[in-house]
Amino acid sequence: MNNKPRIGVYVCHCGINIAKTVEIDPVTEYASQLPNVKVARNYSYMCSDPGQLLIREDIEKEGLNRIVVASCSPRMHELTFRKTLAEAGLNPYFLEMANIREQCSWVHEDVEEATAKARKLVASSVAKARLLEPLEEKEVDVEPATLVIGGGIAGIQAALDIANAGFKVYMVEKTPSVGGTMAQLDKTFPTLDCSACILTPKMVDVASHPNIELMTYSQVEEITGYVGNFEVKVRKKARYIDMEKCTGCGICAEECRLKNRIPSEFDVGVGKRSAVYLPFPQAVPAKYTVDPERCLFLTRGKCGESPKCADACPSQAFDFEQADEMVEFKVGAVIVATGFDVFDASRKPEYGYADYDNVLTALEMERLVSASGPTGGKIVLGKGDEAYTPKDIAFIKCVGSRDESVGNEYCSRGCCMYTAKLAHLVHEKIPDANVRIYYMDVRAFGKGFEEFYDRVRREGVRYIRGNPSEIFKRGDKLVIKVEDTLTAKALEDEVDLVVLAVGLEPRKDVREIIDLLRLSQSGDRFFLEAHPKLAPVDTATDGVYLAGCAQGPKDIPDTVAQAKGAASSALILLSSGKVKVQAQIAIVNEATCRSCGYCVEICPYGAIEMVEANRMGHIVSVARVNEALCKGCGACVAGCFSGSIQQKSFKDAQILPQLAVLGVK
Amino acid sequence: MVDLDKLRTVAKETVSRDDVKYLIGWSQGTFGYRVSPHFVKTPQEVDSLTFSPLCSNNLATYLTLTEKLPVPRGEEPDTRKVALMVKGCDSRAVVQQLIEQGITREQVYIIGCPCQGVVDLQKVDEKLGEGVEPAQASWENGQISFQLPDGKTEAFPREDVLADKCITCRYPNPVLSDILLWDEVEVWGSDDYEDVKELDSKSPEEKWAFWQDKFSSCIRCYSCRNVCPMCYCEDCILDRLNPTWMFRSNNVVENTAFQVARAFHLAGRCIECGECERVCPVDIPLMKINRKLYKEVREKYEFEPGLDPESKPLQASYRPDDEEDFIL
Amino acid sequence: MESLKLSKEKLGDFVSKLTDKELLVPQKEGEALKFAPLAGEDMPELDYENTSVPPKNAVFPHTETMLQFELGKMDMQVAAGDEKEKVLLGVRPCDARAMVIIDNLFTWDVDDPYYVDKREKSTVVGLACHEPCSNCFCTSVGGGPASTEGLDVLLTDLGDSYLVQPLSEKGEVLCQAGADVLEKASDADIQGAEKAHEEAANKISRHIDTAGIPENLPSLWEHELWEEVSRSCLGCGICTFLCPPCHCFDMQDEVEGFEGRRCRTWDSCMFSEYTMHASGHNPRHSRRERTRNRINHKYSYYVDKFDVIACVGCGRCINLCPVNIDILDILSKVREAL
Amino acid sequence: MNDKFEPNIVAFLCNWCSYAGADLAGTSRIQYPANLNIIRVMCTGRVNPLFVLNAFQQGADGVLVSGCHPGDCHYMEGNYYARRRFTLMRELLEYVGVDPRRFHMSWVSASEGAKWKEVVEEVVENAKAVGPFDQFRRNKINW
Repeated sequence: MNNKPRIGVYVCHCGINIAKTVEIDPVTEYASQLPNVKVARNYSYMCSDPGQLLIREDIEKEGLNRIVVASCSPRMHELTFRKTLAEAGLNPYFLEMANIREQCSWVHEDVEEATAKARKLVASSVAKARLLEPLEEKEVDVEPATLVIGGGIAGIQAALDIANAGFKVYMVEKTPSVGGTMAQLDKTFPTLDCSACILTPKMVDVASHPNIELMTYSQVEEITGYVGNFEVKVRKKARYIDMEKCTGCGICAEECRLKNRIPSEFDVGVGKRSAVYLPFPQAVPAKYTVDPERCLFLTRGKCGESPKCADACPSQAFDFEQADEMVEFKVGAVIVATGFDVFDASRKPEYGYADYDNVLTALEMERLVSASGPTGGKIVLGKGDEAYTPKDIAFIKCVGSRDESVGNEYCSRGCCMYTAKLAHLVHEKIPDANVRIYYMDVRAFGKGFEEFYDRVRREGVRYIRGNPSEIFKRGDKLVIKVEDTLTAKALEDEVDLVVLAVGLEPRKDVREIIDLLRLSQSGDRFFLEAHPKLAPVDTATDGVYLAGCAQGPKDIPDTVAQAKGAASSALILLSSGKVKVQAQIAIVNEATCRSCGYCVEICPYGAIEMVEANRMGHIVSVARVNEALCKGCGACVAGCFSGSIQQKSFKDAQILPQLAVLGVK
Repeated sequence: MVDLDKLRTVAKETVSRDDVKYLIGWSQGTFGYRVSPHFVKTPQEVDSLTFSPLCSNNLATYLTLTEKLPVPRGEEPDTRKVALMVKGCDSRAVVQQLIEQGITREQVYIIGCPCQGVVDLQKVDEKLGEGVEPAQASWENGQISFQLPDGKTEAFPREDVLADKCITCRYPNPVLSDILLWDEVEVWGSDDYEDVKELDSKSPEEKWAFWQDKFSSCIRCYSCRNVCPMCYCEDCILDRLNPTWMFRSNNVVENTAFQVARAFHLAGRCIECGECERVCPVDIPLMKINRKLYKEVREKYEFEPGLDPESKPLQASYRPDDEEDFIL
Repeated sequence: MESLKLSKEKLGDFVSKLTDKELLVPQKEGEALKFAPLAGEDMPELDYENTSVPPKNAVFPHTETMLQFELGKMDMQVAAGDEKEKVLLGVRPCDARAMVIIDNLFTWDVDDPYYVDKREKSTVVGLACHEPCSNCFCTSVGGGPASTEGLDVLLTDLGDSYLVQPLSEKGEVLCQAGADVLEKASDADIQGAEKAHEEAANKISRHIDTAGIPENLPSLWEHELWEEVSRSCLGCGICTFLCPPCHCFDMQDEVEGFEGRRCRTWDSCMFSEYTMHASGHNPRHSRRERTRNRINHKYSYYVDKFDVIACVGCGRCINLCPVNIDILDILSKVREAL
Repeated sequence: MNDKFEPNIVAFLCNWCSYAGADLAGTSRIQYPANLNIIRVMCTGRVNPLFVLNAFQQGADGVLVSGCHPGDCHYMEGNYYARRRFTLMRELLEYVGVDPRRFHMSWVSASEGAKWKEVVEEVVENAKAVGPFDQFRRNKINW
């Protein structure tokens, strides 16, 4: 094939939009004189069917192999004309556009100036067009399966939606049971539904769904590959119990020598468990797990004569020899639903959380009021004979939220309403309680929120605007020092119980996920979505979606909505079965690559890796672009000192001639 | 203190190792105060190794300059280590090469030579003239003493004959080494970039005139690039014809572009060894331009290259709050 | 031709007589001393050892246009023949000899119009060395501090004046132009100059016996000395660019926008891309082969072809090599190996 | 300087923000000087700082690089790399005597058509004030 460029230049009048300020004929005539230009024409509307036909006919008759269209912005019609080229059997990337409308005729009034500029823009496009290369638009198959990381309500909802649509889901949950934070809640605001009642059926669905493979007490170790083709490695941690045999009867936990001596994670320390445990009664799967860090037999190699749990197990499910199991599988999409951590209240020492037993976090309070909690839902403090029911109860809001001093400038969105809910529950359980809430602002923005807030106030909960400065003990009471900012009065409020409305924070182990998927974080350190408005569940890594509080604090309805969004995004990918790969991507000349690795560091998508190459018998390391991951930004190109990495259609060799033409006076 | 016996003993032991290909050090040159890079393959060759205020050459450049010759079919490439003698500045070049994966740590055995500064041969020439017979120099109590061919000795205060880069040197001791030949020396230098600031304070016209005068004499011999331990592209884009970034034509415009491009590629990478300026046959003050970027990088990004092998390259990293005063 | 004398005081007057020609004299450009056109009223300064850049630039410019073209068009304009007459004043005899050596190449099979034009229009006024540099070895390669080869006029410093010896027709013409300020030289002047020439020759301290080298050098093709002497080479162009007889050039098309020129620029056999093939293969794949070629070319191939060593012993490559690669050291190693 | 002098400006614009912003200026019919010609790249991260040198050599009197505001990069980080690279290139150019009024960088988002006009005006005014940059031009007279 003769590769010598034969260029056609098509100057568009765009009615009078261009023709009014740019003299079309001289520009066309000028274009016809440019090197390698075989045909130069103009037409009233190049984008119209007759306009496009003109191009197609010329390609055929004149043997054109490069097309320059001087018209509107390529952001407007680049795809249109690429299609035109393709229809004429020409590679669509043999198109170059000169923007003589938005960036010329519409912004200049002087005909002479605008015409001169149009000439230059056309010449610049011709200079580039001479050097264009055909590009391939590749498609890759999508593995029809999804990995959901995290088994809270976000992960559960996303998994169920995808599974119900008929696609395989692998759900990986770090703890022994799905359920997440929602399982720990007593009631949900503003409707006061029982949290467990609405959640547990979904938990069971996840475990029993034929399309869902649930891996609890498991961890994702490695994700490689790219959209449509991720290779996942999961570590199923040893439970030391045969999942097949365990019936969940609980005899082992009863027998454990450490029974009621280990703080329960589920009850956030308010309750205790054994070394072999079920996190909570409704846990799914309802299988016991041996805590390898606590179990006497596992840590010391000895537990009395022999482990009582194993001896007692009616189904002989114990296996202390069990090892972690590695599972590998392929998925097309990944949903990250890893949730959040609650703010560690001891980071606000002025509130005395670490010092006083009767300063609780809201989540601890949640377990205290929960019917399934350690006190059976009774709000009692102290132990045994010293147990008492608090009467004066204060809530402090925005603990760890909207607080620059702890690095969290954001609002945690849920605290206002869960505080109202807890206040309501306290009132319900201790009718004569004096409940006050110290607040900065009340944000009751959701459906039914303002109504609920009103209801709670009507129930007698006092809202006092002020940010307590200190909490200290005076006798049996806790004293809250605070200024009521509405009355400008300094108060010392004596109470029996302080509940800190702690905010939501990114998980402490967030780094693990970032490293797995090369996700970015926004300023608040939660995962960064691809676009805050138009792509709120997508990430910069194609095929990876966000759901729930991993992306930022949200309440249950918002979490579920986002999970459904993420599921829908994944389903679009899975059901289309194919994914298009960017054509204008980076490519490495391995022969000149200097192995410095700058491109690898620079690439925001982890699309470049160093690989070994043989250079005349020597093993050298060179950069290689994963075509499916590259988004074609070109940041690596400008960072490559040896010019060994180039972006297709934006090569140095294609841009420099443009510069040369634009420089001509 | 410099201990040549120790140097030669260590060199002997090193080249005797099975995992060492050869050692690169310095030896007496063929005339005057010249010193040559010396490649030692056998223990018999170590006796001519030396270390003195004349050892300007940054030998780290040979780690990447030495060609990887085609390996004959059926043979394995020689992957043994190269042993390298380094001054403080040279060691920073090695570190920067490690950062940029130009070499791997296993490929190099670093013999550290704490250094009290090397001379500027032009300053020496002015004082002693360029002799024909080979002559030597040494550090003596804050002075540099020259053993002249006629048997006489002349000593000068260090600051009179030291290279400029050594007067302001803040890293006279190797920042990374496998073995240190003698005790570390006390750091004497500090650098406030007065020379850079002085030029910076001039008007654009004055600066342009200053550099045009310098760049007009450039003969494009590329010795500045080739000697630079950080310029290790096998195929420099400034040599390349497709695309053509720079013309080969020798004129002040092209020379300016070449020198600016070269300096830019060294931003955040130049370790101030001063070799480019030393080798320039037409005495272009290249360090003055490199040091400008060094200063900016240090002030703006609190970054110094060639100190920590684990650090991220400056031009392959950013901070969201990098300064941007000039951006509209 | 009759010897003349020019008082140093009248050097300026002499120069002012040559206004019809471009006058190139040693001048500082940046920090480098090189031959450059003398500006306006400036006085030539001839008290120097030698220029760091040799005057070959005047006849074989670092960059010169050969033809101009427009992309996509077939007509080209050849650029040659419009050279101005010029006078090079104060050229050292070694550098002048080098021009004669290069003449061989540029007039060998066909006359190179670009070179020949410049050469013919140049009058070379030499200045005999009386203080040779420490690394000069001109006397070992067929030259000397007062060699007249390639010169149209030779000046010899006599203290207050120069002895002016016209050596060619061009030289005569020049002396006639300046006849007003020149006087007749006495025998004492001529003897004084001869003595100075002899003294200068005796001051040269570095020597090499080249006998047998040209014929036998190629027999050392695979000798290990090449690796030894090239290991520290940086592959830069100092030794060749600053070598008066080195004359390699590259041809480049320089395109700007849609217009361009074909030009030739100095090239160096020490550059890695010098012998690079379009395929990427390089027959001289390391500095060993390149160094071997440089020495062989100067001391063997050129002798074979033109019967003269392509080295004038100016010592620039020795003085300016950043890593002390010393051609005399290489040649003595060659001698040992032979 | 010379009032008649019309500088020649080359601008590199990222596709997603500044190029779109310039398009918006067009659709809003905002008028600005015609001295500036745009080269579209996908991201300012693609703009090799050596392009600036080349632009001057090829005849530009001024150069502009414009991209998304920090944090808005379509590719997340490209403009951060560009910012660092051009900060250094600008310092370097200024140091060798290129008047800083010849090189500019701007953040113009897709919604800032009006800002784009202001940027163009400022860049053109600046280049006008310094005058033609023939000193750094590959000069055909040299041929």
